[in-house]
Amino acid sequence: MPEMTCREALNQALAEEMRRDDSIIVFGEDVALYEGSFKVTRGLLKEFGGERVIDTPISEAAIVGAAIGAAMGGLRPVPELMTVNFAYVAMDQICNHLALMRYMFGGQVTLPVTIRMPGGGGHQLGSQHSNSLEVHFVHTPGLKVVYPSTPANSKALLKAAIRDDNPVVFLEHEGLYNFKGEVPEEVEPAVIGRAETVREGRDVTIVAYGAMTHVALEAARRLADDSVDAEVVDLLTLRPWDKDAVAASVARTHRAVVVEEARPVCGIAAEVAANVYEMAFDELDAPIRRVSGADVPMPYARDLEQACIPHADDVVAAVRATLD
Amino acid sequence: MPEMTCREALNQALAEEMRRDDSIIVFGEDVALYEGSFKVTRGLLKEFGGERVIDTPISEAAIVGAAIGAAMGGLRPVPELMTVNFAYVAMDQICNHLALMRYMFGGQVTLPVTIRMPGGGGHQLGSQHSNSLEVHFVHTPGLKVVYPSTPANSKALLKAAIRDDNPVVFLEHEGLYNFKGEVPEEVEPAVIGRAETVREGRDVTIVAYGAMTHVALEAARRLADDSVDAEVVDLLTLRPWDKDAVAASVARTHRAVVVEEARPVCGIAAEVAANVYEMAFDELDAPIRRVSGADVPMPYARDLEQACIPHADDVVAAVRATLD
Amino acid sequence: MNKKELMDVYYRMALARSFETRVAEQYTKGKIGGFCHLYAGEEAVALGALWSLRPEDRVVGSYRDHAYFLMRGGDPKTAMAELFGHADGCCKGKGGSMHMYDAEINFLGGYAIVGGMCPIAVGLGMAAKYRREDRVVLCFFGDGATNQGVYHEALNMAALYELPVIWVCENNHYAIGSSVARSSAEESMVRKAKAYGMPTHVVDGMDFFKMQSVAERAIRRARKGRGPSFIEAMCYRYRGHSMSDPATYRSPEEVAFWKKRDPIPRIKAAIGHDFEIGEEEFAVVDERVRRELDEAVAFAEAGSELPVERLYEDVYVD
Amino acid sequence: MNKKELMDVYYRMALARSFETRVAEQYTKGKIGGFCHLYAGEEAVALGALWSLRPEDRVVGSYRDHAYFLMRGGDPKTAMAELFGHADGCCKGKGGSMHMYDAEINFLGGYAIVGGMCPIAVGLGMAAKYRREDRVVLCFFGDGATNQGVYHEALNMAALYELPVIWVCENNHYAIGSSVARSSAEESMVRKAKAYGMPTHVVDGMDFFKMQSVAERAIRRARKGRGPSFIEAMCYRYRGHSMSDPATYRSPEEVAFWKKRDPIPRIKAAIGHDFEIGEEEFAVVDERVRRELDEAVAFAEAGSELPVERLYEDVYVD
Ligand SMILES: Cc1ncc(C[n+]2csc(CCOP(=O)(O)OP(=O)(O)O)c2C)c(N)n1
Ligand SMILES: Cc1ncc(C[n+]2csc(CCOP(=O)(O)OP(=O)(O)O)c2C)c(N)n1
Ligand SMILES: [Mg+2]
Ligand SMILES: [Mg+2]
Repeated sequence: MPEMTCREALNQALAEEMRRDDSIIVFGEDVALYEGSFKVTRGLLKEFGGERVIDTPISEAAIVGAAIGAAMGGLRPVPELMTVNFAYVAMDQICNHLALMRYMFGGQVTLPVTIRMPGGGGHQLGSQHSNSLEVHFVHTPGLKVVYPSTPANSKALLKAAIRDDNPVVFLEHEGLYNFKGEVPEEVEPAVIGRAETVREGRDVTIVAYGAMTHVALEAARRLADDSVDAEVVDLLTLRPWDKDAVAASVARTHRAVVVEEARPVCGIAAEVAANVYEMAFDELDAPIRRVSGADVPMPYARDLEQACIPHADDVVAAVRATLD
Repeated sequence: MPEMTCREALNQALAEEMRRDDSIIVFGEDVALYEGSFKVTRGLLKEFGGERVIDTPISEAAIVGAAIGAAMGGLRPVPELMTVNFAYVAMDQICNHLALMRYMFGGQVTLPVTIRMPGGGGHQLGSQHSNSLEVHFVHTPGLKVVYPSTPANSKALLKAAIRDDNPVVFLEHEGLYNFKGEVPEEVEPAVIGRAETVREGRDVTIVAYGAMTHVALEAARRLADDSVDAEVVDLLTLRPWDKDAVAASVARTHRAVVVEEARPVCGIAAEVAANVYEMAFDELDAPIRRVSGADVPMPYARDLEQACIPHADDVVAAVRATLD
Repeated sequence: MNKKELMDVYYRMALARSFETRVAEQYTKGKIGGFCHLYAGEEAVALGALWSLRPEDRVVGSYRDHAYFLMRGGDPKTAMAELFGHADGCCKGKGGSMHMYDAEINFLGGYAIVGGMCPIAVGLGMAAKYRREDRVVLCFFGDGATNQGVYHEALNMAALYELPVIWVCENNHYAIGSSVARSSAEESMVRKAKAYGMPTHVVDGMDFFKMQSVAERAIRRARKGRGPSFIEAMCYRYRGHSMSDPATYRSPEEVAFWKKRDPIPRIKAAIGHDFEIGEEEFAVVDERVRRELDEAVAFAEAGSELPVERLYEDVYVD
Repeated sequence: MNKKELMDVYYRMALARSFETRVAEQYTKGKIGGFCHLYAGEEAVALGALWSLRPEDRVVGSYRDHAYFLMRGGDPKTAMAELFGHADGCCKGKGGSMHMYDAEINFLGGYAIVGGMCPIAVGLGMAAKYRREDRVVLCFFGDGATNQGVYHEALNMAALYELPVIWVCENNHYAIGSSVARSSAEESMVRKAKAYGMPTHVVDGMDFFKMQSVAERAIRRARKGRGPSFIEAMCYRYRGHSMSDPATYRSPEEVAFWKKRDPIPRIKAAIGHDFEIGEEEFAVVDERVRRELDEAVAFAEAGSELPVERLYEDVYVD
């Protein structure tokens, strides 16, 4: 199987889908001529031309609104917000328009919009550029939220998101763009809403997503050296998330740790934990541990920033706490 | 003690604080001449004049940004957003400026801003006007989030919020504006971050806030008829919330139900539940039940809307489930 | 315009006006809930703008949307049922007064966030342009919307991409209790719109003919692929901002001034003059309107809400 | 301006320019992380605008903020230490390149959300006006910011309330890879700003004297309580958008065209001509700049990050 980076896999997914379906258009700040701030849209302008790959002004709210209108007009828009941080200025269009219009108009509108947004910390981008906003989207009915972790699932999930007739918030971790992995020659769209068990184990279930999946796997490897056999479940979709897969795993391991890069309060880990208790209270031998980003604005300084992001050490410690 | 509505209590808090401290200014859409969409700012223009009570254009992002700047300039601004729904268009200024500037600038800025926002469902205002946005704020470090439930605590908390040197998101439930209760002649500012046990009981802890406190109390009354003795804890502050009070109560009752009007996924109830398990896993005799708003955009139709909002019945059922 | 068309103009304006009267009645009776914004007084703006559209053209607007819906050809029955929150309403009762929608007539929604529909109009324009479809987009919004950031973003994009979007600003001089002078540094909406280098027009929005002719020009231009236009329609709403606003911020003289310019008597006079039509012919139309609205109210009264089991439908496409 | 003042102009521009050179070096060495936007080429804009301010006046700007900080009188040591992420940086290392701040010199922040600082300038203006303080506010932003909604909201509010805010648009012709022509329907920032009915000026932002004189006028007007002004400074950034942008979207000819208009040789020539100052005197200043920057780098190298125990400080006031 060919090896490639997440960036290349995402780029291929875009190009392949655009070849397949001429209702797909891509737009955003510097996505065309400049080929994207993170170069995920490289080559698209050249292949598909300026009618389908469109540079926009710095107007995120209007970009999302335009995607809504374009979808109502029969297209399948795949806008990019340069980074997820700028979703804050588009929050009204995302959460108070895109998410709810189908419902509010009694099912008359179908909005196959996929908003791609790079995000995540770890690059010293400072407080305003290092937010993990998944909670805001996951909290909002009407949206689907996807967060891939490898080149293969990036490609399969982006294809699925684009083909999905619902609004999808598609989150890409900036730290994974150069992450390499094997990708099959032919990639079928993934099933949105399905988690993947990326490591089997008997002693504890570690639930993670996005970049944190790799942190969880690293923790599992270290734990294995100490004869702790951890199972790692990669959620892949955060809304709707795969409760069955997580519950089934916990029913086997009786212990769980949930890892998120986002901040803890009302976080993804709180949501997963609250549900697991409801689904499997009697199966649990210890309270679920949450490993989250630090509950502070992101600092610029390298070590301080690193201290805000979960690492394998933190996960190992949390697992040990559940085993005590 | 005089009886008055929440609206009057809030209005008094504003007027009394403005008399006490001339650095307080109030601004927002139609707050001055029109005296507020919900009339909470009634009489303020007359008493304090147009320099301190200012009508703004329909520019929520700029309203919040202006509050930030005014605070940096030495004032203590108390902007109103006409309803919390419009916070979506100001989300960047709230979450990516106001909340984090003190941190990002290394502690050099102090931002004593209190943003008042009416909200909550139950008035058939439709999908775009019935959002409960507390999760978005509670998730964000740097903000405090307050949600009163009675005239007395409305007054005491608004005074506390205004005097607090941190940014405070002050949520007011539209359904409580006409709610009456006794308010002492002299009201001291409340302590932000402290919950109140509004009913003592032995069998189960019901945690609630805002309008849901009254739903919880009604449920407790009904349960009492069936000899179930429920304790009701009103959080009052959602960030930081009073973990000790909740843990202490659960340590006595061994069962908990959390009620929120907001949507469930990554909700306040998930946050409370995840923490209570961590703090008091061995104390719990049953999984914590969450009673949340329905996970849908708010419909307009009366009965459908009511079906989205927790009622005493729902709370009673949840309590029974924890007792089984 | 021939006589038949003109009588249709009268019919549509009378229908929209009387609909609002019925709505006010039903609101007062408690049959209609929520926020409810009436269009009475501004009928010539909407109808003039909509007049030269074709069925395939698309329309979006604000929460003050009953008139757009009806004048675009929507059924008063499904409109009234929607206001009652009933399952046979145009949005199954999930939308309500502020969120009418009818895909059949290409009325693509009333939106309740000020300015929020503007970028949606841009996207509809992008779709039409990309597909080389001969469709234009009409976007209605108020003077207050010009103070909302996204409005500016949308106008810039429409002009930059030369999209077939006609922006219709209903300058009714107030945003709730705030007059334009007290909320906009530049009181002329047209001068404000000059920032986007598209053709702009100010027009007497109380006069159907003037409104229609300006809109037609803008629509023709858009159809030719020559891009967006901006129309500022000077008008007035007769009622408060919404059913709960007593509108004490306006003087009786001011209201009287505008009522003298009422578009409905004006159109009647014009038709009467040109075609020697007397009160009897108008009375026939009035009677038709009354009957249709009686039917609409009866239809709404006969309906019921969606069963609660269907609460979770329409959140996602399956 | 007298000779001393002019030599100060030269010093400040040279300092800001050389600072960026040092920053680029340290960035390449990996000592500085994150996004890093250099101001080289635009020095006359910032300095001209800042020149006539008083210490109590307040300044906010974008992420391209090293020059604002230094030219306002900030210490190159704390600036460089901030870039290294060190505890003795101007924001304790929590801010970084895009978020300099120094309360002492009333430089109230570099902001990294395009347009996000504009309403903050409005609030600062409101505070000054309410307190009847004789202070003005200077707000720097790029051409790209004029496509962001909140910018329009802010300009309207400043004009409506007649606030003492001077808007300085650095029109360097690009927002990352997007030229103004490809992103703004109206290419003239001044024409765009006319929507808010405040005085507007276009000025050669490569010429300190022109910039200074226009800004002085605007500042004087604001001080008199006559409200905001808008200045469009035509300029150019010599480097890519940030350290990671090779700027291949610009032709070498275009870059050369602007480099010929470099504000630093221009000021040198002007001073040299008026006061018969030779290279030696400039060399003394250059030497001072070199020494100060050597010290700044040494200071930064000697520092260290805040201990991790202090991660949770500064989120809230106690
Ligand atoms: C973003 C936002 N802010 C505030 C409101 C509350 N609101 C509803 S209508 C309105 C006034 C709008 O005035 P205008 O645009 O002139 O339209 P009109 O009602 O006069 O037709 C306001 C402030 C809203 N719906 N959305
Ligand atoms: C709201 C928002 N959208 C996008 C970005 C990413 N971004 C950073 S700088 C920039 C270009 C800004 O151009 P301009 O305003 O002209 O300033 P310049 O960099 O040229 O000084 C963009 C798009 C951002 N920081 N904020
Ligand atoms: Mg209006
Ligand atoms: Mg620029």
